[in-house]
Formats: sequence, C-alpha cells, structure tokens
Amino acid sequence: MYSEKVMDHFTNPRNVGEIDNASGVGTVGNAKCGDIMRIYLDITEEGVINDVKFKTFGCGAAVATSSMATELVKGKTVQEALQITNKAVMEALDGLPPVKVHCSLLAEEAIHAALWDYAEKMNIKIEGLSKPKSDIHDGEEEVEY
Amino acid sequence: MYSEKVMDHFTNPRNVGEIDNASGVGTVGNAKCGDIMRIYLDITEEGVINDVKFKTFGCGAAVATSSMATELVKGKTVQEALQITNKAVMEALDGLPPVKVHCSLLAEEAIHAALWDYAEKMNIKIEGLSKPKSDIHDGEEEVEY
Amino acid sequence: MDKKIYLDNAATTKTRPEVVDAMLPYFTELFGNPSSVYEYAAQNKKVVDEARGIIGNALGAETAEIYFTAGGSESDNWALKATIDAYADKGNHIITSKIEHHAILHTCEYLEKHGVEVTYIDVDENGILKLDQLEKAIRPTTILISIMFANNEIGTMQPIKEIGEIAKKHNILFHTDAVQAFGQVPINVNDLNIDMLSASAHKLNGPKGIGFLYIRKGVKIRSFVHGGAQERQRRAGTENVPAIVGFGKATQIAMDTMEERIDIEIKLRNLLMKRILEEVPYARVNGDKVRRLPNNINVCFQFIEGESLLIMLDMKNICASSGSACTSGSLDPSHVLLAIGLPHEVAHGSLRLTLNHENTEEEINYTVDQIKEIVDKLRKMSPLYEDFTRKR
Amino acid sequence: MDKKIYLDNAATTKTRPEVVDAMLPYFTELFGNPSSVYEYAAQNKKVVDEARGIIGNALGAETAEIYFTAGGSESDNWALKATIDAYADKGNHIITSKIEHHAILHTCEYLEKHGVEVTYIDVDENGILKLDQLEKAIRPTTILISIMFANNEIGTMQPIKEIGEIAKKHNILFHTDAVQAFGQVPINVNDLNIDMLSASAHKLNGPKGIGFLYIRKGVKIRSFVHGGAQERQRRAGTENVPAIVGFGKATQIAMDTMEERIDIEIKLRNLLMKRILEEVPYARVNGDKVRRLPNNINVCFQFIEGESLLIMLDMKNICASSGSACTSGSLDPSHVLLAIGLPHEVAHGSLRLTLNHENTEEEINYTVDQIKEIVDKLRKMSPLYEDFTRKR
Ligand SMILES: Cc1ncc(COP(=O)(O)O)c(C=O)c1O
Ligand SMILES: Cc1ncc(COP(=O)(O)O)c(C=O)c1O
Repeated sequence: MYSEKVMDHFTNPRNVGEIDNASGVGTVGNAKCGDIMRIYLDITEEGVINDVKFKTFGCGAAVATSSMATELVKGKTVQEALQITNKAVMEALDGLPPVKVHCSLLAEEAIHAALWDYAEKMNIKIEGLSKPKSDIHDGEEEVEY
Repeated sequence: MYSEKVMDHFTNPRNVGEIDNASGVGTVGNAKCGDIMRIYLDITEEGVINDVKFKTFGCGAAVATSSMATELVKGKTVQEALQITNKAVMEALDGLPPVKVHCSLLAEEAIHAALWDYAEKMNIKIEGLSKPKSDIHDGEEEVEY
Repeated sequence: MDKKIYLDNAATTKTRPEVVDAMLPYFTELFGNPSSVYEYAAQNKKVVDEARGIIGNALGAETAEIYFTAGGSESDNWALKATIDAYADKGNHIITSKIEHHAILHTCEYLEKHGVEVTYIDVDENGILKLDQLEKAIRPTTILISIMFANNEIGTMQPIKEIGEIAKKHNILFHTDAVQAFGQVPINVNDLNIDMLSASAHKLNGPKGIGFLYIRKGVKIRSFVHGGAQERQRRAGTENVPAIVGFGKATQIAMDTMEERIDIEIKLRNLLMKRILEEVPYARVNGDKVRRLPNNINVCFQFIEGESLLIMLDMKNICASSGSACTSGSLDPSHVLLAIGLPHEVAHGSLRLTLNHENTEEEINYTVDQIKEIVDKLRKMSPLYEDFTRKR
Repeated sequence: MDKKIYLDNAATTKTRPEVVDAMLPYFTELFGNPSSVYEYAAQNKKVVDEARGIIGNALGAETAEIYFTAGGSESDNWALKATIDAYADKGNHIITSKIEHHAILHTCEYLEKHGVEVTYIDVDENGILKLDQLEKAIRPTTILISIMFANNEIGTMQPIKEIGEIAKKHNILFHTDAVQAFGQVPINVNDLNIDMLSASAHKLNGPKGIGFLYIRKGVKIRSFVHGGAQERQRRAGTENVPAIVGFGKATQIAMDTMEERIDIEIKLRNLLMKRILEEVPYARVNGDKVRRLPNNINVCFQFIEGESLLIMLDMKNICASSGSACTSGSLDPSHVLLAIGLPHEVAHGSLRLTLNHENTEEEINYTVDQIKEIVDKLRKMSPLYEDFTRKR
C-alpha cells in the first residue's frame, strides 16, 4: 500500500533520536488516534536548523513522514522550515494512501510545535507561526503492567 | 426425483388409449393446475372391470399414477375398485415426491368419476360413491394457434 | 446420443476451463484476505480490483462503481431494499414489471408487506413492457424503476434506453436486472441511463456464487449486508477472491468473443426455431422475434405438459427447462407466460431451450427429432388433444 | 526465512488441496443447476444435500436445519434482521455484546436506526460476557440474544451453555456467531441450546464465499435474500455447488482432525506465549487464559503501534494481524480491546497471531526472534517509551 520511498523511510528512518538541551521540542498527535510525533531541533544562533531528531509512535506512514520532514528541514532556516507543508512531505515520499494523509499533517504540525517551543524559549516571535493545538494526553490514563 | 417404478410407468405407461362405447368415462383435474386425467372403463354385466384405458395431460407422476391406477383396477369388481385408494397407488409405485402426492389423489378421483358415469348410465347407485367434483374447464378459454 | 446435450444455459453455464485455471492459485497459493496489511494479501486486493476494472469496462462504467455480491439474487435484493431505505424521504413507490425474475418479484412482495407501494407494469404479447403504462404509473413518490434487461424465460429484451430516458426525465432511479444479458449482448450504462445493474457470473461461463451490483456514482444506497469495510464499506464479507478473479476472466472472454458467439447462437437458434415450427404442429414460439436474447428459444406445444416433456428429453440426454429453473420445484405455470397472455394449459406446455457457443448443428437436429417424437407420444396420451381432434 | 510464515488464520485460511480437488468437478463437468429437472442436475442436488448432512452432523443438528449462505456476514445479517421481522409481534429488543464482530454490531446499528432496541452487554477484562448483566437486560420485548461463540481478536470463548440456558429459561431465541469456532472446537447445538448459528467455510480451510446459518426447526424466521425457491425457500440464489461441496469436505476434515489439530496448536501457542512473556518486556496477553480458541494469541506491546509492527513482520515474511483484518482499512483501535479495558495507546499496540496445524516450532521460534528485535527497534523510536523511561 505504501510507495517505495515511504517503505525506505519507514524501515531506515533518518534522524531518529533525541537531542539533549534541544533548542526546541514539539510533540503532537495523541495516543487515542494512534499517532504521536516528537521533533527535537538544534538551531544555531543564525536561526539555521543545524540538527533535527524525531521520535514517533504510529503507523508506517507516521514514521516515514516524520523521517522525511526531518530531512526536509535539516539545514534550513527557521523561516524556510516554516514553509515546508505537509504537501511537500507527501510529494517527497511519492505520495501516501488517502487514509494516511493526516500523518503528513501531523509531521508539519510537529515541526511547527518544535519551532513554537524554540520561540518561547528564545522569547521571540516567529512570523506566521501560531500555537500548536494538539495534546498528546487527551483523556488517556496510564496503564499498569 | 422419481422412483424406478414411477419412471417405468411414465415411460411405458400401461393402458393408454380410449375405449369406444365405454361403460363409464371420467375426467378429472383441470388445465390450470396442469393435470387432467381421463379414465375409460369397460365393465361386464357381472360388474367386473374387463378393460380400462386412460389419457393424461400432466407431469411424470400424473402419467405414472394413471397407468398404475388402471393396472390396479383391471379385473377387479366395481366394489373392489372403489377400495383402491391413492395410498395404494403410491405404494405400488414405491412412493412419490411430496409435491406430487396430489397426482395420486387425482388418479383415485378419476376412477371414481368413471364409476360414477357408469352408474349414471346404468341408472344404478354404487354404495360409497359420491359425485366427482372437479371440472376440467375451470375458467379457461380456448386458444387459437 | 451418448453425449449430454446441454440446452439450459439460462439456468447456469459450464465454468470455462480457462476461468477455473485463473481461479485456482487463489485457493491454495494466494489465499490471503485482501483486507490484510501484509504484501502477500495486497496481491489479492490487486486482482480483485483488476476484475472490478474488467467488469466496469465491459459496462462503460468506472471501476469504483462495481460492487461484488454473492450473485444476481443478492444484487436484486440489495438494489431494491437499499433504495427504499436510502430514499425514504423522497417516497416509497417502486415500479417494476409483471415478468421480472422472482429475485425482484418476491423482494417486492416482501417490501409491500413493509408498507412499500409497488406497481407491476404489463407487457404485451411478446413480453415487451408497455411504456405508456410505465409513464402513467409514475407518482411524485416513485423512487425506483426496476425493469429487467432480458427475460430469463422468453428471452425478450426490453426497450432499456427508452425506460432509462423516462426514468431520467422524471428524476427516478433506474435499476435493471441484467443477469441474463450481461456478457451476452452489449450494454453501456451511460448510453442507457442505467443507475444500477445486477449480474451473476454463472450465467456467462463464470463461477457460481458471485455477482455484482453496478451502482452509479452519486446513488446514495448503502449496504444490504452490514459488517466489515469490504467493497468500500458497502458490502461486508471476506472477498471471494477466486470467484472474483474468475468473474473477471469470464467477463473478459465474454466480451472478447461476444460477436462470434452471437453469430453461432443465432444460427443454431434459427435452425431450431425453423424446424420446430415447420415440423411440429400446434407449436408456438413465445417472446419477441427481434428484441430477443441470441441464445433463447421458448416454445409452447399445445395439449402436452412441460415436465413430462422435460423428463422424456432427459432420457434422450437433452437438458432443457420449462420456465425458470429456480421455480421448477413448484412447477406452477410460469408467471411470465401468463403475463404474455397464454392460457394456463398452454403455459404448462412450454419448453425453454437456451443455447451456447459449444452447441452444434448436429445436436440441434437431434434435439428436434426427439422433440417431434416425444410431443407426438405425449399428445397420443393427452385428453386435451383427444378433445381437440374430436371437435375438428 | 524465505518461506512465508502465515499466522493470520483468523482472517482466512488456505483452502485444503483435498477440498479444491473435491470442488473441481463441479465447475466444468457437473456444473448443472441443482434446481433443474433433469438427472444431470439431480446429482448436484444430491451433493449439496450431502454437504448439508456433514455440516448438520458436525453440530448435532438435522440436515434440514442447515441453510447455505455466502458467508459469515450474510448469516449474521440474516439471523438478526429476519428475527426482527418474524417476531415483531413479540417485541423489538435484541441483546448482544460489546465485542461482537462488525457483521453483528453494524447490523445492530442499522436496526437501531429502524426503531429496534439493542442492549450491548459488557465483558470482563478477559473478554467474558457478564452473565448477570445479561439476565438483567432481558425485557418482555426481548426476542433475541446474539452472543458470539469465540472472539475473532482475542480468542475468548463465551460461556455459551450458560447463555443458552438463560435464553431458554426466558423463552428468547439464541443466536451465536460461531465463525471463529465452527470446525475448531466441538459444538453441539442441542447441548448448548443454540437456536441459530453462523459459520463461514474459509475460516476452516474451506473456500471463501460460502457459509451457513443453522436455524433450529420451529424458529420461524424467513428469507433475507428473497427470490427463487432454493434452500427450502429460505435463501434465494443459484446454489454455489462447488463451494458447498468444498464446505462439506472441509467440515469433514476439520471434524476428523480436530483433536490432533488442537494439540498441535496449543503446543505451539504455549511456546509462543511463554517466549514472548519471558523475553519481551511490557507485553501483555489479552483474552482469557483458559476459555480460549486453541490457535489464538493476542498480545499488546506497550509504547508501540500495531501497523508498524505488522509491516516490519511482513518484511520478515511473517503474516499477522492487529485487530480484525476486516477493519484494518481504518486501523481504528479495536473495539474489542477497548471493551476489555485497555487504554487506546495500548490497544494500538496489539498483535494477533492465529496459528494452524501446518505451523512449526521453527516458525514460531523465528517469529519470536523477529518480534523481539522489531519491538525493540520501534520502542527506540517511540516518544511514549522515551517518556516512560525518563519517568523511571
Ligand atoms: C466472528 C466473525 N464473524 C463474522 C465474520 C464474517 O465472515 P465472512 O467474512 O465470511 O463474511 C468473521 C470473519 O471475518 C468473524 O471472525
Ligand atoms: C433474470 C434473473 N435474475 C436473477 C437471477 C438470480 O441469479 P442468481 O441465481 O445468480 O442469484 C436469475 C437466475 O437465476 C435470472 O435469470
């Protein structure tokens, strides 16, 4: 059901991991829907995205879009990163099945959330960026094993 | 669907034909239901069924029951013939499919109708015999070809 | 003849060996459930959609407008019952004909018991729908016209284009039971303004137990069988992959060979018809002479009864039918023959022969010879014939 | 492994080669319509009734109580919708469970839209029906209790005998969806007071597209598919002779081999379960430990999502499922896992492995090895796991 590019990014995801003391961290999605993405950004003083890592709980498309989104923003300026839409992510992956389009939206949102966190920490305002809306703990309780 | 006996009496029906100046003729059933039987009886002065012939318009079971019924009454007295029930006809044929039981009833009726005709012609009353009820032309019109 | 002569192709057909071959891998090698996530099953999803594409193509329809079912009966039930459900706000009146298959008629009877109003339009003596009666029957509450493409007993083909136009003019959905027509004659759902169409694979040398309902995009009927999300959530049940593949293959072959098959069938049918009419007295051909399925002949032999005739033909190795095979359990006189105005006793004497491209001239000639002999024999036994000859 | 390891036998099974062999003659040689009058087709009527007899026998039912359908979904739809129809004078209330297959649940939703009242009984944390809740839910207008025999996701088998007794005590019909149980575990409809039972051939190494509904003599439900007089006038449509023959054969083999298959499956399942629980941390087995289908294991791996797991297993040639295959199109968290009380995120991480007698120890060991690796890899990517380890 997935393109070769999606399968490639799913099985060999780029930039998996965490960044200690990241410039910005964003987590979007919620467990109820089965997709959670977290993006870590390392941004230079010049406002260039020097490094990016992600962690994703979700389906193949969620992992692949996270991976591709990180690839697309890496080395970009904050403003350039803001321009990267879910459409761009999808195109770079040679498309997604219709039921999986929301994953690409989530990837876009995750980048924005990380940038918002960065802006808050830096106490700056980024043109065209608004507060992320998703909450990963929507009505879910912890489970004991 | 039919027993061997039924198939035998259907494909080699006994006593098919007419009897000129028959002692009694009975026709029962109706075209609407797709079954018409006519029985001709030749009855001696002693009241013995000397000869019997039939004609039948109907399914395999109708033909076979007519054939068997004629065999059963042949050589019998009128009183003996009256005792021959549809059950006897069916048994002699090794049974009939449930949907075809009415054919054996028709055969019984046809014998009775022929006996009734005989009684009327002779102006006698046969103990235990009542007027036949069926009419072969129930609401049907002739068709032109 | 030692060999069986099969002249009952309207009842069912032989599955073509190529069709069986196409099906076989999907039983044991590629048996996966198309709804599964893994690649192994994705192949099955693909072949199901390929078959869907072949069928859509055959009708001038889109792939996504074809929904697989378990056969013609289910498709007919679905079309009628789901329309009543989905368009309840518009009305509760259905128009159909008196000569539909029982899959339509008994569904209508069921619906009538549930408050639906049904008008049954008459046909003329050749079985052609009375179009003026159809137009007059239309009410503001009419939501569906369901008229069969070709009749299973007498082979008459309806003026589908005209019916489609009437339906369209009045903004009423048009369903056609094309179980006897699909794969036998050309059909284009757009040219004919058909909104829904039923078909069944086993009538065109495909497997039994698989059919489809064509549903035009925009028609809002939902499921008849509720459950899993198969068939784009409109028909639940694990996809019958081998049968679907077989249906696709059978459709492909049917479309590729349609012209030559029609030629063969018409030639044989004309021979059959000519010889019967010339050589058997008091025989009458039922159904329209022109608007007729290529492979169907239906004839009444006066003074004799159909089942007897069938059994005697059977003993000569000839498989034929008297009325619809589905109702042969009851052997009531056919509602179709009564609707074209035949008296009961004549209707009882009907014989349906439905040919296929594998039949030969030799078979046809042998069959006519047997019919002559049997009809003669049965008439000699018939009290109706006796009365008739006496009267003359 | 080069060879595919098929661990999704609850989705569908391979048709046994012997079953295919039994079916083959009925496509091309003995293709007649069982409803026809001639001898050639009478043979087909005979084999259909033989298959019916085998199935009746397997259930302790009479031959005449088995009605063939196109599969489990149709059987479920039939049982529910026709009961509502036939017993409308008694009431319009149905009781079912929260963990039924969608063929039941979506039919219930449809019925609710049409004025029927439905009570969905809860299950406990192992998926066992709450019998006290069931008894309390009974009303004077309750006409049907429909509770599945065994669950398709977590394998839990219900206390069918107790449910049957409750139904009988209150004079309510009892239907059970036994699609996952028929042919896998012993079932006797009389011992268990079952009035109606659904099954589907492709779950027991039979062909797809054929199922049956057992209807106890005296239950007055009529047709769901209206039309021809097939199946003693209760289910219209030309009989799917090859599939019916195949279903008979598959049932025969399933009954003959049941004991040894159960032994093999339980042995393999215990190995699988033991190794997973010992070697994969934060894994939890769902469903009842004892009242459980022999071939089912359902396990949740916390912090990871099912589809990713499935795709990675697929790349290792392992076919598995996460929730019902029927709903994998949507990949919503399974309603069954939610009903046994799992939180959404855990339900998302479920894996269903359903074995069959052809699986080997080697396959199971390989599968566990792969699961370990993949779960580990996915957890390393998971923000939920990151949060969990941070908190510790
Ligand atoms: C419990 C249960 N009921 C019903 C069904 C539906 O059966 P089918 O797909 O044969 O229609 C299934 C299988 O998908 C099932 O597991
Ligand atoms: C015109 C027509 N409609 C519907 C059907 C029913 O099709 P099936 O038997 O495949 O359900 C038939 C065949 O029996 C038919 O001839």
